[in-house]
Amino acid sequence: MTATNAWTPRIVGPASEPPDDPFAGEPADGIETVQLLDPDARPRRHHTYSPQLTVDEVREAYRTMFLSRRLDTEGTNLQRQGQLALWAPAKGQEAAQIGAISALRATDMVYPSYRELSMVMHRGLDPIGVFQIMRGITHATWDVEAHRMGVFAFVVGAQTLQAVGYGMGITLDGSDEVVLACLGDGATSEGHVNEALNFAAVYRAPVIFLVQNNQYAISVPTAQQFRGAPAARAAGFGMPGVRVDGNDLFAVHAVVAEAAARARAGEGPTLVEAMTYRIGAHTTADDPTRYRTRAEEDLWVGRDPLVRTERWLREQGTTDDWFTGLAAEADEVATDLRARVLALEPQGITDLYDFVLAEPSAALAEEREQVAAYIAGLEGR
Amino acid sequence: MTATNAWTPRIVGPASEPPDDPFAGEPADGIETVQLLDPDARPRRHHTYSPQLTVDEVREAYRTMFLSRRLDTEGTNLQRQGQLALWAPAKGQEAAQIGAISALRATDMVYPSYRELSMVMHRGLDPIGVFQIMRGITHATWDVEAHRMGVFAFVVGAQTLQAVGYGMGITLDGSDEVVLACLGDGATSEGHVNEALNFAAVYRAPVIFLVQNNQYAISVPTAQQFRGAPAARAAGFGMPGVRVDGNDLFAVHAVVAEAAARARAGEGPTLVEAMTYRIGAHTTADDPTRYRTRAEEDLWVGRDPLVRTERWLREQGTTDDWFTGLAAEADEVATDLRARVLALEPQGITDLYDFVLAEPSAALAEEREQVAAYIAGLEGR
Amino acid sequence: MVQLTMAKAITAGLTRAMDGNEHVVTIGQDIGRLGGVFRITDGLQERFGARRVMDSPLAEAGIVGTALGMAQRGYVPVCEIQFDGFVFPAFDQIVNQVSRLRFRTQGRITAPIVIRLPYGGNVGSIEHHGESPEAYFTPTPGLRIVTPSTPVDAYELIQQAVASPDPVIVLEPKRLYHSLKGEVDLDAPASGELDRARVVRLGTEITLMGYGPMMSTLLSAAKVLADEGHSAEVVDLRSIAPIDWVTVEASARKTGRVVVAHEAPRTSGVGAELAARIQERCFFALEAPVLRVTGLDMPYPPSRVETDYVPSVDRVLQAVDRALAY
Amino acid sequence: MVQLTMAKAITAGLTRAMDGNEHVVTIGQDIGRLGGVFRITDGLQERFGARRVMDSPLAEAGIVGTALGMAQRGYVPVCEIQFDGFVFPAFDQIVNQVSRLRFRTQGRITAPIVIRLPYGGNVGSIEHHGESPEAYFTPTPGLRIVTPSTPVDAYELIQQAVASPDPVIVLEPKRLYHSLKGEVDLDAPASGELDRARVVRLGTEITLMGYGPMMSTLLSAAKVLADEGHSAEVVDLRSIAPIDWVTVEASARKTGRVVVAHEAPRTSGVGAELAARIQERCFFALEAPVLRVTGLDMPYPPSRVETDYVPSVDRVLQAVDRALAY
Ligand SMILES: Cc1ncc(C[n+]2csc(CCOP(=O)(O)OP(=O)(O)O)c2C)c(N)n1
Ligand SMILES: Cc1ncc(C[n+]2csc(CCOP(=O)(O)OP(=O)(O)O)c2C)c(N)n1
Ligand SMILES: [Mg+2]
Ligand SMILES: [Mg+2]
Repeated sequence: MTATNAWTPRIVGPASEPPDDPFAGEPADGIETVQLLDPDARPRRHHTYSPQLTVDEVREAYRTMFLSRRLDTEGTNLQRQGQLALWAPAKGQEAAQIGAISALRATDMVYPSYRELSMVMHRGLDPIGVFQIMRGITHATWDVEAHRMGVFAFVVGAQTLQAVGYGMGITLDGSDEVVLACLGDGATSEGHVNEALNFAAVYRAPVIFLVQNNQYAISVPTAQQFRGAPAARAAGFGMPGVRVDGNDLFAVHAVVAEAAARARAGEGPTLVEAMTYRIGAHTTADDPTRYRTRAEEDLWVGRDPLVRTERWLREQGTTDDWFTGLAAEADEVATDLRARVLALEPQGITDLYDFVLAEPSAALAEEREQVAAYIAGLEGR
Repeated sequence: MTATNAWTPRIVGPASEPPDDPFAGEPADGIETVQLLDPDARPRRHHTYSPQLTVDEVREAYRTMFLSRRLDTEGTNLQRQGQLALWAPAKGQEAAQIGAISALRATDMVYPSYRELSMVMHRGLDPIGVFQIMRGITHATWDVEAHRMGVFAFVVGAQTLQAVGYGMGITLDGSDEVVLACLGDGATSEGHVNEALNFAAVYRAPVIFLVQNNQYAISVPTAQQFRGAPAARAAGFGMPGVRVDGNDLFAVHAVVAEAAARARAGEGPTLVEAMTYRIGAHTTADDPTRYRTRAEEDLWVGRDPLVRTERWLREQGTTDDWFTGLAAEADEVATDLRARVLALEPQGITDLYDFVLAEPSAALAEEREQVAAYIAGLEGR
Repeated sequence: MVQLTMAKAITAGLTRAMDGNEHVVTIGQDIGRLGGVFRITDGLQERFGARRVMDSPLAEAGIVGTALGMAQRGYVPVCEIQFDGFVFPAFDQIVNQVSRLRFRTQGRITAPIVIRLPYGGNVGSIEHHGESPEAYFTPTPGLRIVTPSTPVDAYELIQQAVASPDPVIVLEPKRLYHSLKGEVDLDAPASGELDRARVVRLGTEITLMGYGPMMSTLLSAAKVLADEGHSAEVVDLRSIAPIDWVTVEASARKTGRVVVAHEAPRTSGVGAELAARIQERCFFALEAPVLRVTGLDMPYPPSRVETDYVPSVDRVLQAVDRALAY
Repeated sequence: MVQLTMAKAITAGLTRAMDGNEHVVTIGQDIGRLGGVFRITDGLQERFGARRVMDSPLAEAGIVGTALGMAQRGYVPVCEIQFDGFVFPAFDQIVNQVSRLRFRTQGRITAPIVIRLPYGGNVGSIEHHGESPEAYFTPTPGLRIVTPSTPVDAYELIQQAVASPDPVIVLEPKRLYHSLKGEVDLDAPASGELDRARVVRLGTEITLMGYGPMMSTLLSAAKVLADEGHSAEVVDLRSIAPIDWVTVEASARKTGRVVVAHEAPRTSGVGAELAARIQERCFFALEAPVLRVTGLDMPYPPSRVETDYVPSVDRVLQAVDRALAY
C-alpha cells in the first residue's frame, strides 16, 4: 500500500484562515480532502484510496446510521419532555462515525467522546446505555471489555491519553489490535490531547485519532480554534494526518482502514480529520442561531451523509421496500426504547458506595450506614 | 523580506528518529539547519539569511558569553562548596541565548526558562540575581519591568503561556514590541506548551518561541522525547518553524531578527529551534555519564560557540590583548560576585507574609504575629 | 433598585467593571457570540468588542495562563471556566503560577486575575456539571476565593474581585443563576473588603454556617427552627479563602453550637477547616462539637440521585437536633 | 534482615512487585538509564528492560493518562512524578479520571495505578522542590494516599500499593530517601491492609499524630517529653486517605489531648480533617482542642529559611505545652 501521498499533507500557512467551506475548491491550507463519493452520490476517483465496501456492507452501515439518527431525534424529544438531563445530537456525523468503526475489527478498542451513539449501536450495544447517562441514571454503563467500546468521556479530550495508553498496552502484549480515539475539532486545543499525539508517536502506539471536525466547538468556529488544522498538526508530531470528507462513508472507511493496517503493522498512529457538520445544536442546552447562519446549515443539510448513502444504495438497486421496512423498524426501535427510558430508575445512593474504592474502607462503610439510616428515617416519616 | 524558504519546513516522516548529529549531512526529517558560520569559523552562504552583526557587536556579544561562562563555572564551584542549593550549567548554549536576545530591542520582553544566565547579563542585570535564586535566598529577584526580563520558571514550560498572554497584551496595546519565550526540547512535550503554540497562532501574538534543543531533557534524548522535532511542530500549529545552528551566533541572530520583524509587522509567532548542546550536567545534581558518551560530549566540545566566535573575532583583527583583558575582567567579576554571594542573607520568614496577598488579610497578619513571637522566643532562649 | 437574577446581576457587575476600567478584558470558551453557556457574558462582546471579550480555544490552562501573561502586561483579565468539573486542566497555572506570582517576585508583580467558575449541584445535568471543587483551591496561599449567595452580593463581589490586586476565584452558584431574583442597586459603590463574612440572620442558640448555594438551605432551616422555637444565627462566609475568622469565631462563641454546610464532600472540605479552627479558638465556648453537613464522600453521583447527595434542609435540621442534644 | 536506606527499600519493594507480577510496569521521566533523579528505579531498566521501565516524554498528564490506559489493558503501571511541585499538570487525569474510573463504571473497571510522588521540605533546594501537596489530593473520593516514615514501612507500602486494585498515591518523604536507614526483612509478606495507622509509641497524656517526614520530629518530641516526665503517644497515620479513624479516635479518647503535625500549610491541610473529626467524635473526651503544627500559610519559602517553615521539634513542644496547659 503506497500511502505516501495520502498522508503527506502540505503545510498550513502562517496566518491562513481555515476555509469556510472545505469542499469549495482547494482548501487554503493545501491539504486535500479525500472523497470517494461526492454529495450528489457520484463516485470520485482517488489516487490512493478506493471504496472497500460491498453493497451489503453499505446497507448494514446505512441501517445503523438510520436507526441511530432516529434514536438521536428521540433523544432530543425526550430531553424536551423533561425525561433526559441533556442530549447531544449527532445528526450529520453518522458517516464519519460508522465509516470509521466499520473499518475496524470487532476486537479493536474504541475510546469515544460523547456523541458516538451510532458507534455504540454498531458494536451491538443496547443504545439505552447512552440514554441512561443522559437521563442521569449512571455516569457510564456498558460492558467495555465485552464490546471493546469505552465509556463516554465528558472532560474534552481526556480520553485520548487513555486511548494511547491502551495502545501502548497492546504493543506490550505484542497484539495486532488497534485503538480508535474519538475527539472533536475543539478538543485538539487541549494540552492533554497534544500530549496524547506525542506519546502515541514516541511509543508508536497503534492508535487512530479520529477528529470529527464538525466546524464548531459549541459556538467557536474552527477559524478561532486553531490556525493549523488537525490534519496538519499530525505531521508536526511525526505521524500521518489525513483529511477526509466525513460525510462520505466510503472515504472515511477507506482512510481509516488504511490507518488501521499501518497501525497493525507496527507503523504507529495516524490522525484522521473527518470534515463534517453537526446539523443540530451542540446539546439541547445550546442555541446555534446565536453563532451560525441558516444558510450555512442549509449548505450542510445538502450534504447529509444519510441522503448521500441512500442515493448510492438506490442506484445499486436497493428497493423502496427495503427503505420502508427500515423506517418501520426504526419507529419500532424508537418506541420500544422510549418506553424503556421512561422506566429507567437509578440505583439508590447508598449502593454507589460500592464503587468508590475496590478494597473495603471502614470510613466509607460507616458513612454508608449513616446515610442508609437517614434515608430509612425519611421514608419512615 | 522573502522568508518563504526560511520558514517552510519539510515534513517529518512518521517514524523517523531525529538524527544523532544534526550537522552530519541532511537531517532525517528534511528540515534544514540554518548556518552562517560553521564550526571551523568559516562563513557559510545561505539563500535567505545573512550575517547582520558588526564586529563591534560580535565583540560585545562575545564578552557577555565569555563573562557568563566564567560565572557559570563559578556557579558550579559554589554549589560544590555548599554555597548554592543547585546550579544549572549553561555552558555550550551561550550563542543560542545571546544570538537570540541580541536580535531584540531592549524593550522587548523575555520569558526565560532557568538556564538563561547570559540573557540576564545581556540585559544589564546584576547576575547575582540568578545566584540568589540558586542559593535559596529568593524565588525570583530582579525588576522584571525595568529590564524586560521575566523571572526564571521552574515548572517546565509554564512560562510559555504567560509569554503568549503578554504578547496578546502587546497586541491589545497596538504596540510593536515582541516577546521571546525560552524553552527546551523537553518542554515541547508539555501540554501547556502546545496550548501556548496554539494560542499564539490563533491570536497572532508577537511571540518568538526559542527552543534551545540541547539534545536532552535531563537524561532523555530527543529521540525519546518526540518524533516530530520542534521546528516541524510549528507548522502544525500554523506558524513558521526554523531550525538553526544554535552554536552559530550569526545564524541565531539572523533568524530571530527576521522572526522579530515578522512579529512586529503583525504577522504573528515563529518557533526557532536552536540546535545546541549542554556541555555540562543538567544540574549539579545530575550525572551525565549515566546517559551519554564521552565521544558525544567531545563532538560538541569541538563545536563550542565561544571558540567559534573567538576564531571569527581574531580573523577580523581582534587582538590577543583584548582577549587577555577580557579574561582578567572575567576573573575580577567572578571574584567580586563570589564574595557577594557568600554574603547573601535571606529575608526573615515573617517578612515573606507581605508577599502572600496584596490586600491585607487578618488571618495572615495574625499568623505572622504568632510566628514572630515564636521566633523571638527562640532567640530569647 | 432593580430586580435581577443572580446571572443578570453578575453580568451587570462585570459590565460596570469593564466600563470603569478599559484594561479589564474577559476570556473564555464561548463567551463571545454565544454569551457563555450560562449567558453571563451576554451582550458584552457587542458592547466591548472582540478585543476585550475574547472567545478562546478549548484549553483551560491556555485561558488562565495567557490571562496571567496579560495581567503582567497591565490588563485585568476575567477568565470564565465553563463548568466546575473542567477547571482541572488549568490547575498548575492556578496553584503554581497565578497564586504565587506575587510571592515569587517578593511583591513586585501581582496577578489581578479573576477566574469565574460556575459550581454546585442539584442542576439535573450529567457528570462534571454539578460539582463543588472549592476544596482543591482552599489549600493555596495567595489565592482569594469568594462566592455569592444573592444577586446583590454577586453584583458586589464580582466588582470587588475585578478591583482586587490579588487573584480571585469567584465561585458562582449555578443553580441560582436563573432561579434566584433579588433587588440590586446598580449605583451602589462596590468598594468594601473582599473577605468579610456576613451574619445574615441573628440568633442565639446555634450558628448555621455556609456559603453560596447552601445559604438558602440554611436560611430555610433557620426558619423551620424558629417555628419550632429555636433561635439560629446564620453566617454567610462569602469569602472561603481567606475566611473571616473574626465573624466566624464571634458567632461560634455567642451560640456555642455550630453546624457548617457545603455541597463538596466532607473529607478535607471547607467544613474541616472551619471545625478545626473553631474548636481550637472557641474550645471552652462550645457546648457541642462543630458538625458538618456536606456532600457525601463519593464522586458526584448521577443527577437522578443528587438530591440525596446535596445537603437538604432535613439533613441540616438533623445535625441541629444532634448539636442541640449535646 | 538487611540495613537499607528508605530509597533502597523502595527500590527493593518495587523490584519485588515487578518480579511477582509481569504486568507491573513503570513509567516516568528519567527513570530508565538515569534510574530517576533520586535513583529509586536504579537498575530496574537493566533488570526488566525498556519495555517495562519506560522513560517518558516530559509530560505529567501524559504519564498518568497513558498509565490509566495501560491499566485498562490489564497492566499495573507505577508512575513516577519527579517532584512534588510538578504533579499539577496531571491533576485532571488524577482527580477526574484515575480516581473515578471505578465509580464511573459502577465498579466494572478499576484503575490499579500507583503514582509515586517524592515530597516534603528541608532538602535545601529551589522552588517547587520542597513542597507537600497532599491537601490537593485528600478531597478526592476514590483515591488512596499513603506515605511511609521508615524503610521497612516504605518496603511494605510500595508493594501493597502495587497490589491494591485501587489507585494509590505513594508520597515518598524525599528528605529521608538517603538519610534514613533501617532494618528490612526482604522476605516478609506485604499483604497487610493499606489503610492502617500505627501507634509507634505508647503514651497516656497526649497524642502526637502525623505522617511521613514528620514522624521523626514527633518521635524526637516524645523523647524530650519523656525526659520531662510526660508520656506522649505517637501515631503514624501511614494512610492519609482514607484515614484509619478507629486508631486515631482510640488514641485521642485515651489521651484527651492531640497535636497533629504536617509540613503542608495549615489551611485545609490533613490536620484540619483530623481536628474536625476528632472533635466531632471525641468531644467529651477532649481536655484541650486539637492543635495543629504545620507549614505556614504561605507558599513554600526559599530554602535558606525553610527550617522556619517546616515544623520543628520546638514548635511541636510548644503546641504540646499549650495543650497540656488546658
Ligand atoms: C475540559 C473541558 N472543557 C470544557 C468542556 C465543555 N464543553 C463540552 S463540549 C465542548 C465543545 C467540544 O467541541 P469539539 O471538541 O469540537 O467536539 P464537538 O462537541 O463539536 O463534537 C465544550 C467546550 C468540557 N466538556 N471539557
Ligand atoms: C512540569 C515539570 N516537570 C518536571 C520537571 C523536572 N525537570 C526540570 S528540568 C527538566 C528537563 C527539561 O528539559 P528541557 O526542556 O529540554 O530543558 P533543558 O533542561 O535541557 O534546558 C525536568 C524534567 C519540571 N521542572 N517541571
Ligand atoms: Mg466540534
Ligand atoms: Mg533540553
